[in-house]
Amino acid sequence: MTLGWPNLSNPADAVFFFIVGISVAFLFANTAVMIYFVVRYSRKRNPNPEDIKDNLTLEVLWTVIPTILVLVIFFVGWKGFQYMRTVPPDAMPVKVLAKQWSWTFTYENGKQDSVLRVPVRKPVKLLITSADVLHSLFIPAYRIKEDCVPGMETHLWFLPDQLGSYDLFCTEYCGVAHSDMITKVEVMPEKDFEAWYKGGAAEETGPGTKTTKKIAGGPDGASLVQVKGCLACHSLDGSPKIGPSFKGIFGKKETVVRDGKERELVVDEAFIKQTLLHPELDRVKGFPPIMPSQQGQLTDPELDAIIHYLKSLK
Amino acid sequence: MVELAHIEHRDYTGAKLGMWLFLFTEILLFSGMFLLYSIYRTVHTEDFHEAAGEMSVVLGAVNTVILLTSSMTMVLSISAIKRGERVRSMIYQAATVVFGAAFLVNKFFEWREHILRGFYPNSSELLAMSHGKILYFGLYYVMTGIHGVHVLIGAGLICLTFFQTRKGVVSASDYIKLENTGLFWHLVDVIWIYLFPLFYLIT
Amino acid sequence: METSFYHTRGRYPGVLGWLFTTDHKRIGLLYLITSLSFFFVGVGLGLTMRLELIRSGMHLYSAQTYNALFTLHGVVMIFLFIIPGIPSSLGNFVMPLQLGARDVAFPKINILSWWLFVIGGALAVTALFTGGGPPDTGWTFYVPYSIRTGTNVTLAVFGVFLIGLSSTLTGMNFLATIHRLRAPGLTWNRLPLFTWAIYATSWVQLLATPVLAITLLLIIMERSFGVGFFDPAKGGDPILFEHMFWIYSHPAVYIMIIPAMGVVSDIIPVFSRKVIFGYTAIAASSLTIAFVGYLVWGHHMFTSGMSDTSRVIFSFLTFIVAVPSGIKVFNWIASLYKGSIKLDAPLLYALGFIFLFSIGGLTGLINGALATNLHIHGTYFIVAHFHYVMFGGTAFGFFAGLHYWFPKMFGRLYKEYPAKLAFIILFIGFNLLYFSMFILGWEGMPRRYYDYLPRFNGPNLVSTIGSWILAVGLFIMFYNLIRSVFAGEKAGDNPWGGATLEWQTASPPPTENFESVPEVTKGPYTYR
Amino acid sequence: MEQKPAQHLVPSKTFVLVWMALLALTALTITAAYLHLGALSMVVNLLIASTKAGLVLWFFMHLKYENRFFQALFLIPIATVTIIIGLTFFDIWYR
Ligand code: HEA
Ligand code: HEA
Ligand code: HEC
Ligand code: CUA
Ligand SMILES: [Cu+2]
Repeated sequence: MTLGWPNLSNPADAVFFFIVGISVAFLFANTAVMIYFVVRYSRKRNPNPEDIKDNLTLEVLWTVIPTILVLVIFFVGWKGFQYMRTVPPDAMPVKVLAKQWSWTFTYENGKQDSVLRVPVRKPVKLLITSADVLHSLFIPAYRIKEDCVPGMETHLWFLPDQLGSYDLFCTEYCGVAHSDMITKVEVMPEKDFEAWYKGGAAEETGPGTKTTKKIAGGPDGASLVQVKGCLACHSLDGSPKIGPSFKGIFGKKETVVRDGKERELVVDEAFIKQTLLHPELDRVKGFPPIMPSQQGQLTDPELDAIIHYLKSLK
Repeated sequence: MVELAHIEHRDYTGAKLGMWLFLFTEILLFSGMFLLYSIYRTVHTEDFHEAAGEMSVVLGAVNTVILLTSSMTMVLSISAIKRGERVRSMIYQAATVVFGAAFLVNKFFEWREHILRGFYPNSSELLAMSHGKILYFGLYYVMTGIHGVHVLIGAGLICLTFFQTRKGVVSASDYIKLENTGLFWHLVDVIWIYLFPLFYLIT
Repeated sequence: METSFYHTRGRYPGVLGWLFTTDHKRIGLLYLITSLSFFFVGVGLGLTMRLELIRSGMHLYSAQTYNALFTLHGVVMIFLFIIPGIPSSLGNFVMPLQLGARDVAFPKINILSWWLFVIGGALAVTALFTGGGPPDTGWTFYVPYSIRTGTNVTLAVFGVFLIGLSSTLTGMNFLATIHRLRAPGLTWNRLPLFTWAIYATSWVQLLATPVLAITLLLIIMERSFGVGFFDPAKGGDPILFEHMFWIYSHPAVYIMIIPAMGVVSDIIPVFSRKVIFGYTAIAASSLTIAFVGYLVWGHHMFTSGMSDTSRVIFSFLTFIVAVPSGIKVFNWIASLYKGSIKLDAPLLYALGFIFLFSIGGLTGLINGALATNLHIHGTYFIVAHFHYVMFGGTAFGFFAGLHYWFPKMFGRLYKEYPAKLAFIILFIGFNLLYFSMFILGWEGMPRRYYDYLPRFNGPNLVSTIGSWILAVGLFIMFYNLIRSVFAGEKAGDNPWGGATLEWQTASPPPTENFESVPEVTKGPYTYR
Repeated sequence: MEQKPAQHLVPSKTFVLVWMALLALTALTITAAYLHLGALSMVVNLLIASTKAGLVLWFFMHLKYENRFFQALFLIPIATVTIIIGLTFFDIWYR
């Protein structure tokens, strides 16, 4: 099931149905009375209107009663909110980095993934930030959402109470691939989670990732391009996405633009390195100038691993 | 076809009401910037204090005095026209414009000095500094800049009323244009009254 | 009888006589034509968007195009249609008549407003074809995206800035008019409720729009000079931008709805032939909404990273603003009691307004409750909410007013049957189109998505089909109206038997509005 | 609707006195800044600035000589600005 509906571990549903109840009652009553009046006092049935101007009791009633009702609604909403904002002390912290247009989840032991893996029935605390523009982390199944703000850390928590795979959306508009900035929450059995958590490199599960040989002992380029979000903009199958495809990239002839002047070059190790660290120097023609610099985001071995991996994509 | 009768209702209070309402919008326009200022100042108090050290209190004070004086000549020009002293009113208006120009010239040299020293938005010197200082200088340029534009507009309007006074369009019996221009000028002055301590005197 | 304002020669002849007119009635019609043209642009865009969204995986055009489309759709609908819609067109035409005035207080500023509006709109449209391509930020222009995107945001934002200036000047003008130019005997408690609504709206226009102006100017400066107010790399705070944007844009939603409420308050008594119930309460609630509307902007930011304390405060204040809206709804319904009701098209649209606005408003409560907001913010639930209040509310109120004052504006009657038929089709299409979005939103479909997961297919299909039905309804309605401008039956001066001043003069009115200054001796809804 | 403005002739001396007061307050605020009053200096500065603004509004902008309506009207933007800045600070303080 993708959307636990209704989801009882979360107060949002209770509040929702409470308000919907009140609203439907009002809407129904108002509409019924309205239709009744229109029919009952139609010009045919009631040719002689009566001027009724005011009624203080009524005015007071329909000021006071809705006021009380909305205060009650406010209060239940607030209570639910308190629950949703009070993080249990034993929650497992996971750092979330949102960037155009991918998610990176970093666990306490430094393990990274582009899918949010959590053990079942253990509260999770998400510490959220963004590398570029605003994003918003939304897990509909758990009724939670919080913006990812650059230069600031926001937080969320939830209790994954059922095994399964749930959607995780970006819900703050962030550019062309906003609607592709989707990943999964994998709620795993405790044991599986532990095995993954303690295991080696990040597992490849994301779409489009193919396993290739690793450099012995070093980081794995194939999973890095997934985890670091390169695949949000670059495909592996030769079709251009937001940026040029990685397929056959090594040795390809490319027209690049520097300071408004075009020139041709052959993609080699040095150029890839330059693009990764200083993409603003040479921009590949025909693409928007949005390739983000990876300076500080990648360690040297990781950089080498990615270059090595790109070389292997024939 | 009926010729349209010349409808001209002159409503003195109405015109003044319109001007005051317009001034309210100016107040809110600036309040947006004061909001930014107050928040960034709260967050970066120390940086703001340090950055304000780059300001010349003398220049700021001179400009304050200039603007205050111009406000007085402005109000005196209205008093004069009410009494029917056309020439005196024109002299006061001209003085106001001159003070306004002096203010702008002074401001120009102040800006120039800062820009030459590398304090301008996005300059590499500025970017190397702390966040608070970047914001301080950003606010400094934007707020005094927009204020300066208002001084310019105000001075332009006074030039206009100056000629209208000469032609007798503005006179003892109809001086609402001059009075409304005066209101605008005073508001610009009021805003500077706040800008001065907020940018110059917080070291 | 005097010649109508259509046939009076002003300072200039022909088209120039319209473009440089200072007659509030001509200006009202200019606004009507321009904002309706923009409405059709926006509607076309909406339709194109729905086509793309008919099912998942559909690719009629690129994601970048879609993003530009919804940005433009939002900007056009909000700034070019719905904000100037009622106040500047109907308000301009009707309000001075209701006051018994010859014109607004500052006729020249009035035409200047229109020019600023048109130039602003033109610049916003120019932004589509120049620079880095159509803006793709959404109508909210959130930073840092709006600063980084290479598209032509600066020009579009400047266009909106001019439109904002136009709106401010109109507000100032109307306030001065209502304060200074009421006919003798027209005391504040004899003012028609539409004029009361325009009065409250004008205050909001006056006091909120400058904040938008400075916010937009700051975007321009940020993009041109990199001052850094909103750039985290320079210490700026993107959330502050959200504050500044919503400080304007929440009051702006009341700029949209209060005039529509005024229209409804004027229509109901006329068609039930009795005095409005709770005149004072309705007039006062307009002012209350305008005032409390200032205090709630933060409810758009419950998930923005704003402090939790603020979220609680803003949620509380949000609920307060629902009460005066409720008071209005209840008084309208009570006004029908023991009336003698004729369900003509204006009343039909007005009652449609009450129903659809109630749905929109009540779902606003779900948005405003903290626990539910965390789930539905940024989803189609919000999209449904605001189409219910803006389209179901304001636009239906606008249609009601258009039918109601049509005879006064053009001196002719539209055909009753197509007007009612159009209403029914519109109503059905509307609910199919937007109710589906509530379901989508609660199920978690995010807004501003070019493409979505297959599990959202069903309601999206219904929604798109609804948009076609709605289109048919709109087409019938406007066909009927446009046809009647030229070929409608001649209407008398007062076809509905209204008691407010605009009905005491000819249809269409002469340039000077009234042959002699009218004296007011009774309330606006006294029919006997 | 009056056709002719009401005449309230204020002696020029009043305006000159106000001007002198404004200059004196400017001097005072600069002095205060050099006294290094710490956190208090912000308050003092703003108080003096507001007094000056008040003087300009009251005398130069003729609010003193207007009727109650104009005087009351002026409170509206002031209240609005207070609300805007005040409510935003609830975010900043508690974030
Ligand atoms: C015409 C415009 C209009 C109007 C009138 C309203 C009216 C209201 N709106 Fe809406 N709103 C928008 C236009 C409007 N809104 C837009 C455009 C957005 C999205 C912007 C964007 O992000 O792009 C939005 C978004 C929005 C949000 C943010 C959601 C989010 O993004 O997370 C919230 C949250 O509180 C909200 C609440 C309300 C409330 C409480 C009202 C209240 O005023 C409603 C009051 C009315 C009623 C309550 C119904 C009538 C009353 C009764 C039938 C009596 C019974 C009543 C009681 C029991 C109280 N709105
Ligand atoms: C008044 C305001 C208003 C109105 C009336 C509408 C009208 C419509 N809107 Fe609106 N919409 C907004 C304001 C409005 N919108 C805003 C502010 C946003 C947010 C933008 C953002 O996120 O930044 C939005 C966003 C928005 C979205 C969400 C986009 C997204 O998040 O991805 C969608 C999706 O379906 C949508 C659809 C529609 C449709 C189908 C219509 C329909 O009304 C269109 C239906 C009508 C027709 C189809 C009629 C066509 C008529 C004819 C063809 C007849 C021709 C007539 C003559 C010749 C006389 N709109
Ligand atoms: C925001 C989208 C985006 C992301 C994320 C992104 N890129 Fe790019 N990339 C681009 C675009 C657009 C271009 C082409 C324009 C340019 O050169 O700047 C590009 C160009 C490149 C090139 C040069 C391609 C060529 O054909 O010469 C390489 C290599 C590259 N990217 C690698 C990466 C790697 C590795 C990552 C992840 C660490 C990554 N990119 C992440 C958008 C992106
Ligand atoms: Cu990231 Cu939308
Ligand atoms: Cu709102």
